[in-house]
Amino acid sequence: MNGWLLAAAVVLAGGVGATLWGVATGPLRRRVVAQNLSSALACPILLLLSQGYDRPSYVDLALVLALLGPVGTLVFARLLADELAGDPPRAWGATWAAAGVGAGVVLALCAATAPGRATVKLLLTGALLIGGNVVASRALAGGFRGVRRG
Amino acid sequence: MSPRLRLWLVCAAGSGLAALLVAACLDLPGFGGDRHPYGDRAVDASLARRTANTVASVNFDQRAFDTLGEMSILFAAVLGCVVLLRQTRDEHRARPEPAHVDRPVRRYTLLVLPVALLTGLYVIAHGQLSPGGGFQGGVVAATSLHLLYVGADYRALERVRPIGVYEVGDALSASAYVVTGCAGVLAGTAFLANTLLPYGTFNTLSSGGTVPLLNAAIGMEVACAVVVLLARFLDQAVEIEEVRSL
Amino acid sequence: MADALIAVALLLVAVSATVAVVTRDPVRQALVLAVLGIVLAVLFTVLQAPDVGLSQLAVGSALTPLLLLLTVRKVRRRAQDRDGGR
Amino acid sequence: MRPRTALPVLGEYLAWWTALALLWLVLVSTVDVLELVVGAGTAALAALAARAARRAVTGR
Repeated sequence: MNGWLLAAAVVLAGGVGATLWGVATGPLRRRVVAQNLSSALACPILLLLSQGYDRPSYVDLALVLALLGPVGTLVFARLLADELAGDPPRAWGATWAAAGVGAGVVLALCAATAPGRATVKLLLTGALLIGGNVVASRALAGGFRGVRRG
Repeated sequence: MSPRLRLWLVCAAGSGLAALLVAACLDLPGFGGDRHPYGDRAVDASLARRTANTVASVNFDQRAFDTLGEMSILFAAVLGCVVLLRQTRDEHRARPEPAHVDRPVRRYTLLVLPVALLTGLYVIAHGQLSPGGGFQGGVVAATSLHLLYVGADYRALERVRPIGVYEVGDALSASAYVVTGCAGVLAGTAFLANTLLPYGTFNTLSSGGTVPLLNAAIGMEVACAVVVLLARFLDQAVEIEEVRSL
Repeated sequence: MADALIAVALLLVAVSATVAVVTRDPVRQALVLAVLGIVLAVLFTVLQAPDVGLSQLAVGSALTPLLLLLTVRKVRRRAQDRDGGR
Repeated sequence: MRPRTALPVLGEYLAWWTALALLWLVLVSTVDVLELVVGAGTAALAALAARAARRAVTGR
């Protein structure tokens, strides 16, 4: 029994399952928020899996997701700016909750690994993840108001 | 063909496929078993050539010829897109309107672009050591450039993306792969045989013989191909308009 | 434990893939596809295939949505121009 | 380019290069000479992209 894998399974079933429900139903403004949250939750899952399987090189996946996940949300925010302009999605509670999960996982992993360059890599991934998702949330809530057909 | 007949045909073909799949599943080895005849041989071969990532060894050493085929598919697909999405005679270009993006989003873009580019190049360079390789890293690097469109302005992207350079880079890196393969023939072995370079020390950047070179060629090819592909899509979506000839 | 993780990931992939097929609007489909890509990447990692997972992440998280939404924009603009011209 | 504009440009480039080279050191698992050389080259390329992107966006 591996606690890291258990935590990953819980976040996967509860968190990503809920975002899957959110992206499958409801108005567009809810779906884009759910898409953002799914990448914000999958990144800590990948970190937990890397620790659970004891494979430090799997951290690269989490790093790439922390970089590209927010970019994907920015793509939606930018190209759907017209549709979202009337009633911009604001989901700061869910965003900060997902950021809290990410921060908690990163700090737990930092505590579990020996201090060194691997710790810095973990902290960097966490910073990119949280910063990216907060910026993406902000972009969804009206960061592209000045964009017209461009 | 009438809809009724079509439905019958689909049902017959579907049930035949289902029967074959069920028959195949009944004969499969157990899930997660410990007998992997192909896997054991692939790992042995990759360790003999001191390549830490067995997948990279399969892709760029044991099955390097298959990767050449995959690269040609991507190359041909991008070529087809370039031909299909060109500007035709009854279309004209409209200047895209400038976009004003919120300052935090713009700052995030300018900060993350170099980091993502460096990560993409890191994934390419460490393809033989850690998960990843030319394809993955190339896509990450190409995506990082398009952050400029997403997080800033289409014209900003156009300023840093001279499309001709990427088209030439695409062709050059595709031929670099073939040339590396031909070098094996010239050295007296076989096409794409990994016998040219010393295998190096296990788990270092120079290990694996020609695997890192082929990885770099594929990485550059994929990055250039994705940039060219997205340039055509952006052209069509942002700039090219039909002339209203009514 | 590992089997439970595989089962959860497989279930999520099956559900999100079905939803992606059932959704008719291309924009909403692109959103479901983005989530499907992320779940697939987790499934590949759980099955110890991080190389494939990394490919899925690189392609599915930003590139596919961008291509799909650019195509949708082009088609819609074309329809608008037609209506405006008439 | 006049010397008065060349200095800030060089400073910006060097700042980016240093930050990205340090980032490379964080990413890699083992450090040897070849790794450092490749990292320096890659950081130089990414720093070039960073500077080009900032110029393209702000227009200066």
